[in-house]
Amino acid sequence: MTETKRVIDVGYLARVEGEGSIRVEVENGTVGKVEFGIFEPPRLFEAFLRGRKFVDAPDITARICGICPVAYQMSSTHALEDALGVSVDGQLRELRRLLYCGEWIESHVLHVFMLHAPDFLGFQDAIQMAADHGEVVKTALKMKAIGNDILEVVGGRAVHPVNIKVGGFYRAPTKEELHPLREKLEWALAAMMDSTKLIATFPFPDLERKYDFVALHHPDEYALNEGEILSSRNGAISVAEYEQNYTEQHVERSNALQSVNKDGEPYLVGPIARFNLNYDQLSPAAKSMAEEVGLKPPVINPFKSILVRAIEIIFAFEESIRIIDQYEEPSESYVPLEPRKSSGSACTEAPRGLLYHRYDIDDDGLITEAKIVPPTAQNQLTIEDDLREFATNHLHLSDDDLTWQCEQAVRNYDPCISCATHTLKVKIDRK
Amino acid sequence: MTIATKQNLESIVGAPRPAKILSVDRNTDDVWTLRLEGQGAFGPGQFNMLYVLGVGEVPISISGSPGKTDELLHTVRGVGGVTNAITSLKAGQSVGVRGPFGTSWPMAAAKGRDVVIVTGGIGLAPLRPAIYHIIENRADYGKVSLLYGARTPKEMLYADEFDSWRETGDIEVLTTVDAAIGAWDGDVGVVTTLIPRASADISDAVAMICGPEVMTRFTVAGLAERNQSKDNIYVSLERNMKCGTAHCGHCQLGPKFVCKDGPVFKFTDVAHWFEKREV
Amino acid sequence: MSEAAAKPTLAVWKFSSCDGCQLSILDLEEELLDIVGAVEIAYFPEMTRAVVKGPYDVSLVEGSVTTPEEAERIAEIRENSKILITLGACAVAGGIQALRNFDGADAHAWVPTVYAHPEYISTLSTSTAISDHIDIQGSVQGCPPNKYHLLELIGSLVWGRTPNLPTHSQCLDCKVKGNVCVLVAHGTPCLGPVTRAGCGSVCPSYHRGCYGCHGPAETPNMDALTTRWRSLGVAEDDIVRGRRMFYAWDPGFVGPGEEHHKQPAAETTRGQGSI
Amino acid sequence: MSTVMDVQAVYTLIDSLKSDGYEVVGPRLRDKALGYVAGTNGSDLPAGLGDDQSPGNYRTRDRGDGALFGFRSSPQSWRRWIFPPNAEVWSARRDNDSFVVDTSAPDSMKVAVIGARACDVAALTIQDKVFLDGQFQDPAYKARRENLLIVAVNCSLDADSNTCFCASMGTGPRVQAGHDIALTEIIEGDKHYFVADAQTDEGSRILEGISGAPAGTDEVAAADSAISNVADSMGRKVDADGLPELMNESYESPRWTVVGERCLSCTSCTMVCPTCFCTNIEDSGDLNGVATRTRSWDSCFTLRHSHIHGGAIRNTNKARYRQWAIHKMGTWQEQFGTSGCVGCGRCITWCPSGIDITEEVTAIREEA
Ligand SMILES: Cc1cc2nc3c(=O)[nH]c(=O)nc-3n(C[C@H](O)[C@H](O)[C@H](O)COP(=O)(O)OP(=O)(O)OC[C@H]3O[C@@H](n4cnc5c(N)ncnc54)[C@H](O)[C@@H]3O)c2cc1C
Ligand code: SF4
Ligand code: SF4
Ligand code: SF4
Repeated sequence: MTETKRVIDVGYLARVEGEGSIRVEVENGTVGKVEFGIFEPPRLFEAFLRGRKFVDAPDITARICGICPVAYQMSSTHALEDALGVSVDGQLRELRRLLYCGEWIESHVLHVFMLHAPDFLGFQDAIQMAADHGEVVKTALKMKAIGNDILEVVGGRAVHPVNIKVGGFYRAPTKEELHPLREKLEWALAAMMDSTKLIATFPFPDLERKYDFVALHHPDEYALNEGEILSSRNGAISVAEYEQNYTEQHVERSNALQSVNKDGEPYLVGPIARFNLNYDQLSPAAKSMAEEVGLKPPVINPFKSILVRAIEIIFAFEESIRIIDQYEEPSESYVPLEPRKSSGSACTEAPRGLLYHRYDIDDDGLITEAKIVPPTAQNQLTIEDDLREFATNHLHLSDDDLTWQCEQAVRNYDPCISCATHTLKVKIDRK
Repeated sequence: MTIATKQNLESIVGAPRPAKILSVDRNTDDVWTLRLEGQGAFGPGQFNMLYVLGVGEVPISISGSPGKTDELLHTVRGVGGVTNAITSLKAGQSVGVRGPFGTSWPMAAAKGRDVVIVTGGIGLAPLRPAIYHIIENRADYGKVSLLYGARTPKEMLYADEFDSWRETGDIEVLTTVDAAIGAWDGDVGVVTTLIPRASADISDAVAMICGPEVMTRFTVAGLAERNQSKDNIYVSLERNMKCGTAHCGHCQLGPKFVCKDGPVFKFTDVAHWFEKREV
Repeated sequence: MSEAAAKPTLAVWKFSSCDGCQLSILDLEEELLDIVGAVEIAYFPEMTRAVVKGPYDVSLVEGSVTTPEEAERIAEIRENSKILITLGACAVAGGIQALRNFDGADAHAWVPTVYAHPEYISTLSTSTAISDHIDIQGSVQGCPPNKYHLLELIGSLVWGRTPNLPTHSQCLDCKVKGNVCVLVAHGTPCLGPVTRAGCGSVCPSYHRGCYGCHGPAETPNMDALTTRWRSLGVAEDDIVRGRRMFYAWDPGFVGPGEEHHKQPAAETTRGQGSI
Repeated sequence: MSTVMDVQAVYTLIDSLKSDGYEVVGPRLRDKALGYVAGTNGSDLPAGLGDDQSPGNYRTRDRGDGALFGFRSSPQSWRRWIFPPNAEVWSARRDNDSFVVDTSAPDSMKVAVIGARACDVAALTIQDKVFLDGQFQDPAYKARRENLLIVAVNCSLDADSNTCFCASMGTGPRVQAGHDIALTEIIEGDKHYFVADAQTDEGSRILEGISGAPAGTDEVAAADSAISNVADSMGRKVDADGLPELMNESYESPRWTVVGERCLSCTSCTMVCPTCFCTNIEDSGDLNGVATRTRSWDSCFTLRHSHIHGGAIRNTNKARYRQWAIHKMGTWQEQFGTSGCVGCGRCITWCPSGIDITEEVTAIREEA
């Protein structure tokens, strides 16, 4: 075969959030340039946050991403509370975990069943899949709705919740409002156990990689909102040290800002990193299901992220039930805050991984500087490396199959390109 | 003439009754007449609420003869969501009907007197039952003049009936258009310019007016110039209507509910409100 | 709804935005299968990799125009669509990113504050509504839009009627819901009186003032509300910031004495029925 | 004949209404206001709480006297239980070339309102005129109305009225007609009791089951004087003399321009008003071929209220405020033989702009 040049080009990557593309160039049988391109236009959030009141940050940053607004609201509130030296405890802290579980459920179920499962089963989309697997899709939609129910009760609505306030909540939900969720969650937990068994039977393409896993780690719980930043290679650091250890590069070679660890290497954030680093803290049913389907840390095949997400969905259902069961209405819905010149940062675990926010504010509570590093930006180099290695090992596939599987490999990360505020259209020279 | 009897009240307040469309005729580019199964007695000037499944319901005057109760005519101009849906219905389909609602033209009070009818555009539809009534009871009325204005000759409603109204009906039909497009050698100008030419004795005639509010205002003034007493003027008015039963509140004009106190009013009963803006 | 007719084709397009409007379609969990039964999803990359070639009966457009490429792309989509409806605050009014449009803000000056190599960035100095660039047939308001309004829109297309979308003020729905007015009873500044209803009066239900995420109501009286906010003790800067959120660039949210400095949003985005 | 009851007996009254199958709607502290909520127990009553109201402002306060009904107009009236803000009227399905309608029978839940004020009961009798006494009867309203029981409370505790002005509208502070039971709450030193009167057979039947002594002349006199004291000291008032005529002639008043600049057209006044009856009717259809008609509260402050093809008739805030005020205080009289305003003061308190209809009427009278 006298193959010269083959180009896998996915101009508009489907079933991801935001606008992205893939380009893999193969020349004389070897993989050359690999680009996970992002052409989401810049929206300049960090610029227009300047001069806004700190209390507006959760509402404004939520608009970075309609898929995981709670992640932005959580990271921004925690960062500002860090700046003002306040910590939000007790039931308010539990409510925040509950809210986050709602987002994990909604986002993970959407990704696992609607966006990713069709790849494994060979369908263009979940609607096609529904023709053969009607019950699976219907069950998934019902589970997703429960995530949204949590967001609506605790946050006011599913997309861009309104109830999140720096210092707590505008209004704490009543027990009567939370209680009806419980029965649905019980159903969903059982349903997700069954669905996980099904997902475990999916054909997972071969790929094994050595990653630096990075996730929050908390001594007492599966970390969502708080903890140290733990790296499988470099150990733990505090959130305050994030910017010294992880840096963003704006390089022309790539299409976007990309994060690297202190060794200048790519790293991986998200479900697999969390699972590998915090496995012991998973809830009982989540852990036993992981065992049942033979999933144990370290997971190094990125295609298994779908199964890890399934386990995290089980965790989120269980955790939600736990929180609702112990819930008592707090006497105050927030901790009052007085602005002063200060600076603070926070990381939380967005469904797609670590989300870093840092703010400087002045004595009037006006934001003077903001920095946001979303998970998709951090995973970008890793995604390209996955693609390179995967393509190298699978050159025997037809163009169509290779294209589809490259897409699938990118979807392993559930890349949320809208999130990647740092990623943008770059002028690239092509030969 | 109030037609709503106790037996049919329930159905008027409640859900529309499906009525089969017997035929659909196109009158002009955007006006169509639907012939429906009969609904029973009604008074000239009354209206029905017409409903298209899943689309909406609007007030539409009855445009057929009150003497013919086996069929129900509605002439509709497609101007928006619901009326466009109505005009695209076909024979054999059904349209929902509630009614008839509202007051009628003063056919009894006009007995033995001259009648002058002034109208424009689609406003002729609610007056056609009055014209039919006059023709069918011609001996009851004196001289009858119909003064009708349309924007263009093409938009003139029921033009094919004018000759028979003139000949068999002994009705004076005077027409005018705003713009003489096409083969038109008739009058050009607003409808009020026809008033001086009417052969009915305006000073003592009963006047029936239906058209846009500005037209009605000018007509009332034009008739007054011919020494007509405002007591003899009747107007049909238009307001937003949602229920037809004076419950939704939308059709108020001062103290009047246009759906039940109107649409046909003795002009002096509404003059106070009618003469002001944004009421 | 004529069963015999072919299903209308629906395309969903994204411009500068957060994806939340599209997600609101996927959030119609109970109705999603009915929707795909009633319309043919011809282009909706967030949901499917399958693509049906245009022209499309209906295009739903999310996001604002912030790059030269986007300005070109929207014109092509217009060519390819019989009915084009804009979804959400970004598409309707430029979104939060329209804060760059105001005097003193300069997107080109902002870029270096965010990016190390501004020379790689291509962006416009304004974020503008879709209707500033092309004609549209209607819009669904909100940041995010109410998912049931999207359902109503799709339903109205299928039945051939004008969608029932509110244009009145938030207060009507807030009172219907039985909320206690936070402005009157708590002294909390609320944009509800000038904001379009449709979200379900979410904020007052959670004891906070409406922040205007459904855009201006049909006849917003910003001057009168500003007077009231002053009497509640809200500082002038905060009053300005209060209206400069997701509909900052909508003429309906321009404050007393202010005027639009750059290209205004087109009138077509507001009004009765709006389809 | 009047009976005297203590606080405990009021609680018992509520329990007995419940065991008679009534859904009890009563006042309760919720969202920092004293409003009517369904599912009331005796312990939910806002003992010792009162309120302060002024144009555009409402705050609760501690009275320190344990009064159960020591508050004035609630944020909204309880009309929603008789006239719901959103209701499906019917649904329909295609049937070949026609359609079939499914009209669900009007629901007829038994509702008892406890703590209803004279103004709101007067407002109910006005709504009866709108929905029952005209040419057409509203069957849904009728069904709910027939199943309504009212335990009214005369206003006897607060002398200054804040925003209400029932005395000048002739509707209160003593409840006049339309109720089943009337209570008057009296607090004198450490004495705290209620004088109860039944107005209907159902009211008598219910009172008979509650322990209470026949009221003595002192107690009846205390109740009467407390009520008339409230009436006499009600600060706010509207000069009702020749009011409809004044309003009918007021179209050109320059005052409408002044108030039109303050009005937000937010609809709040119409939503909280206990006599407003406008509704919007919406037809829609879902993706399964089911068409529905819903009826929901509407307001003359919306554009669609006066929309006819080509645009709204009342486009300006000025015209809409004028329509509302002239209707309430003027044209209503010709329509229904009564004023459209009962003087509850809600539109004053709950107007975000703090527009005060009594002040507007006074200004119009002065300018006339
Ligand atoms: C008593 C009466 C008799 C009428 N008779 C006829 C007739 O015989 N033929 C005819 O073609 N038209 C008649 N009309 C006008 C007709 O009702 C309107 O053209 C129609 O309501 C427009 O509805 P739409 O949905 O097509 O338009 P849109 O402009 O989309 O209207 C939206 C909604 O507003 C309301 N609305 C709009 N215009 C009017 C209006 N003029 N009057 C009342 N409500 C309105 C309706 O509820 C309508 O659904 C009559 C109106 C009244 C009040
Ligand atoms: S809380 Fe806001 S939206 Fe609700 S009634 Fe009050 S002012 Fe209007
Ligand atoms: S109340 Fe206002 S800000 Fe809040 S969700 Fe609704 S429209 Fe948006
Ligand atoms: S009078 Fe007040 S409450 Fe009524 S619409 Fe105007 S601003 Fe709103």
